Amino acid sequence: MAFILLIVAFALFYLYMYLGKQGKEIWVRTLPAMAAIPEAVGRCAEMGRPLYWTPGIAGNLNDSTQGPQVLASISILGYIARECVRAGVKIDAFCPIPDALPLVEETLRTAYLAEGRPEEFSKDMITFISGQSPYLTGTLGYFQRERPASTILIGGFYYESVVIGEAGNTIGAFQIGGTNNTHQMPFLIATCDYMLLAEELFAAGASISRDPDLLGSIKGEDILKFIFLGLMTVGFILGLGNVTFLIDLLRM
Amino acid sequence: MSSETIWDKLQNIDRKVFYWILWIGLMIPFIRPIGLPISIAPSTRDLYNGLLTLEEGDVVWINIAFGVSAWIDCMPATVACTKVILRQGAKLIVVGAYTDADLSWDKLRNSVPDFDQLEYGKDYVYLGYYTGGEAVVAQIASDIRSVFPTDAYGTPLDELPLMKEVNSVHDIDMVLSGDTGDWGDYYMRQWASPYGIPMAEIGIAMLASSYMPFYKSGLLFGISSSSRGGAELEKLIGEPGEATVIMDALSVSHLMVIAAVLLANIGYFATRGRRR
Amino acid sequence: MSEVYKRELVYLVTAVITVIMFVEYFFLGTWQLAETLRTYATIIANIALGLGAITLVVSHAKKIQRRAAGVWAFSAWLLIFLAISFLSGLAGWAMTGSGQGNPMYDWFFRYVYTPLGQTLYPITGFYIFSACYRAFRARNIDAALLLIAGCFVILTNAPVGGAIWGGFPIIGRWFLDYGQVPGMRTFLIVGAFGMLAYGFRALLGRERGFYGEVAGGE
Amino acid sequence: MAYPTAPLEVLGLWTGWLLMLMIYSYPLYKENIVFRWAEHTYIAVMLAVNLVMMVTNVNRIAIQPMLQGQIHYIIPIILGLAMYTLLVADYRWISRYPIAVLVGAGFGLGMRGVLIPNLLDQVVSTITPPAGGAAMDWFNFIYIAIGTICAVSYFLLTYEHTGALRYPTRLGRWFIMIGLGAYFGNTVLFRLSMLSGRAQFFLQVLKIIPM
Repeated sequence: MAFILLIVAFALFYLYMYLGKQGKEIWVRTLPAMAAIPEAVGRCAEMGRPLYWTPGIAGNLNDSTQGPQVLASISILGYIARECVRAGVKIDAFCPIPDALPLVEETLRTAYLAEGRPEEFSKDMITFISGQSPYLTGTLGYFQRERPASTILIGGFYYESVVIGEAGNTIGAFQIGGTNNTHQMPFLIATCDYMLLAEELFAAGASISRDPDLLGSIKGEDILKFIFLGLMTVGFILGLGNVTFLIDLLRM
Repeated sequence: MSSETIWDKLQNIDRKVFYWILWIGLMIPFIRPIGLPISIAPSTRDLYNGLLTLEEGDVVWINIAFGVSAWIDCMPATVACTKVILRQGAKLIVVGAYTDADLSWDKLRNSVPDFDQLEYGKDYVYLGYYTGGEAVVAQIASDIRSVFPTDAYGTPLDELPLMKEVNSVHDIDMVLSGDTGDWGDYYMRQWASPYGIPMAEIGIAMLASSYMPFYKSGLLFGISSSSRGGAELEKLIGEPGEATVIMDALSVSHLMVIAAVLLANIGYFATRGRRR
Repeated sequence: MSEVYKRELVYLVTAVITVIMFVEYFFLGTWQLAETLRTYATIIANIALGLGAITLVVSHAKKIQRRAAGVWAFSAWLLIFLAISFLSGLAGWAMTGSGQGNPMYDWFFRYVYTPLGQTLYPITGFYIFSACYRAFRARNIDAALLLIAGCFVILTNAPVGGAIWGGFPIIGRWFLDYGQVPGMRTFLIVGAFGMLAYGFRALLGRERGFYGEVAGGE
Repeated sequence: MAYPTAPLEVLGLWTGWLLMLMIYSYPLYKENIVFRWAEHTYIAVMLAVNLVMMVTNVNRIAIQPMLQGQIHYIIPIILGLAMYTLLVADYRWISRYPIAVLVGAGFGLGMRGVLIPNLLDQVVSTITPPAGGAAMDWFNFIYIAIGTICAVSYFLLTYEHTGALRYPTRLGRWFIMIGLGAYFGNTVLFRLSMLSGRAQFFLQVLKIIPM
């Protein structure tokens, strides 16, 4: 059944990506967290302070749960970086994952290049600190010394989320959070002004690109959701009557 | 600013005030213990009862997947479980998934006096630190020696009487995983689910929450949650220990949290009308 | 041609490895090739740490060179201490084969590294306390529900809750065992959808944001 | 555990105690010179420990097998070293290859890993009726099923939450909030239990309470 599910999912994603390319209009709900990024950058420009970005520290790129979240965060960094270059805002990227360093550097470099200011890019924008707790102390120290006006905490987080979030609040930073790690969502909600919850994290990069190809896959996801909603509704009604054939089918 | 009332001030209390109250408040119960009674959660009781089904000669695998930083949360339950396991006459294999595994093993070894009556290599073995996530857990299931050719002290496994007949997951009768991260998932997916080996979790509170569905579905026979689970186990074996000692501090700190929440809401509602 | 090496072939490598993982899972159970590739990934991720170390050392060396106000002395201390602890660890390992073979490194490990870890992790206790103060305000129905569920669970976990009123643990346990399930389950489901779609885009080479390319070919 | 007597152990105990105070000076006071010193010390020692672990790990899983004849382990070593081309402008692109291996393994394991536990098991669990006939069991079944259906509908991204979707999505948000609230409450236990441990350590070192 898992294999059928994977095939159905891929077929739906492909179908809607294809339809998107053919010109079918796909509307995607605005994600408030993404819409707030220009505000976050603007605030930094106004106050003349840097913007802090981190993808969290939950795992390496080859970690099945955390890796994709880190990548999604780097995708969003591309967008943030271009906004920052346009507004002349300095980005401080704290990347505690060594294997993601080349991607972060490439992303920032490309953003500066795309905005026609490659000479402004510097490797010093990227800070690497090994280990979760030292990364946390490093961030706390940095917050007090540099006082970034906005912080972007999007990616795979563990316990550092609440500490960074609260420390950001202490210095009055405008904060945008996002994670697919259930265990950290409550803290990012509590400490951030805007938040990308679960799936929104993966869809965020596609939603801002307005690329029909990428938007199509989000539409495909929604159709898949409808299928699941249908399965659950029918299964629930059958369950009320103690009929379990759908369960047996799904367990195949 | 002169019109600022006490409620306005409450809304914007400096965080440092909270931190100091909390820090000092946490210390008081250690100096003057209160000793509030604790009830036993069903998942902890099931863990304890599951351990009591062990028979002499059974082999139990304990995975220490928490660092020294989470000792206070996971170690008391691990210690209590180890006492039960050894008293049932079962054999013990301990492994550690964190870089400071050796320190955790020392702590466990020194906290369970029963070890003194037993013989290393014959009744219990410490295999040491390992890394590699889910893939390595799957690997151990099929061949322990490919991951641990020797124990932590460099002795080849074949020279340890206990390990002579233990080659794979089939020779193990129960697994306990103490976790702050994802290792419990790995053991559930690679050991408990495919081989049906009884498994229980000693986790931090959030893991106890996330693993609840697996306990409900029967994949885990029990869960101990945080130091509270440790204190419950200490009560069940009738030997109050480190977890029981900090229960009072937990009561005080949790009460402080509730008080802070109440204060925040009173302040919020008192000023809401005016803000409108 | 260089674009092929620099980009297209890279996406192909990602796609092929992803597909190998699928083939192993759906058709073979275990596959030596897939296991080997996963071991490769672990080794690569390990070696990459050196890159991070270089980045860190260079950035602190620059601070020292610039005599950056208020930080350069700390950067110098960092580099000195890093060198002492790393070299002592390495020497110990080279002589005994154990990670903690050198007495000096062992002392640093036990009495500097370990207590700092034990100190940093619990620091969240402070922050969660103030986060509760701010998050648990019944500003609207959403926040009120968060507050109610949270408070019942808090009073269930602490022995004092049951001492105040026997109903707290009963209701709190319901929240833990059933009340939270729909929310948590939903995150599992939609998070999985998100990862499937994102992974599928990466598999086709259409999700290039993380390779530094601008999504959508703007 | 008794209070240590060996001089090096006593020194270590007090070092840990002082480092704790230095770190906690940040939340209890503000960013200051002693915190900064502890911060830099920690960054250094953690990196050193991780580098030593890296050397021992790479030696154990790659170099030793290679020396014993499994020559193919040279591949990940070369790929790992290829990461360092990031430091050379003209050859930076080579670092993409090792990353492609990491990303492929991550996505492959991630996507295949969610199908059963995150999707199929969750649906099955949602629609499985209770075995017993107790009213509370049925209430929980209905609560979880309706809650999950509404909460999933909240995440529909390409449909406006109006019309037929208006109420399910709003209700879904409430179910999510209850879940997050319970989770938040549970985490309070974990965090405060650890901080209690530190408060205890503070007193133990000062011999106010026994160790």
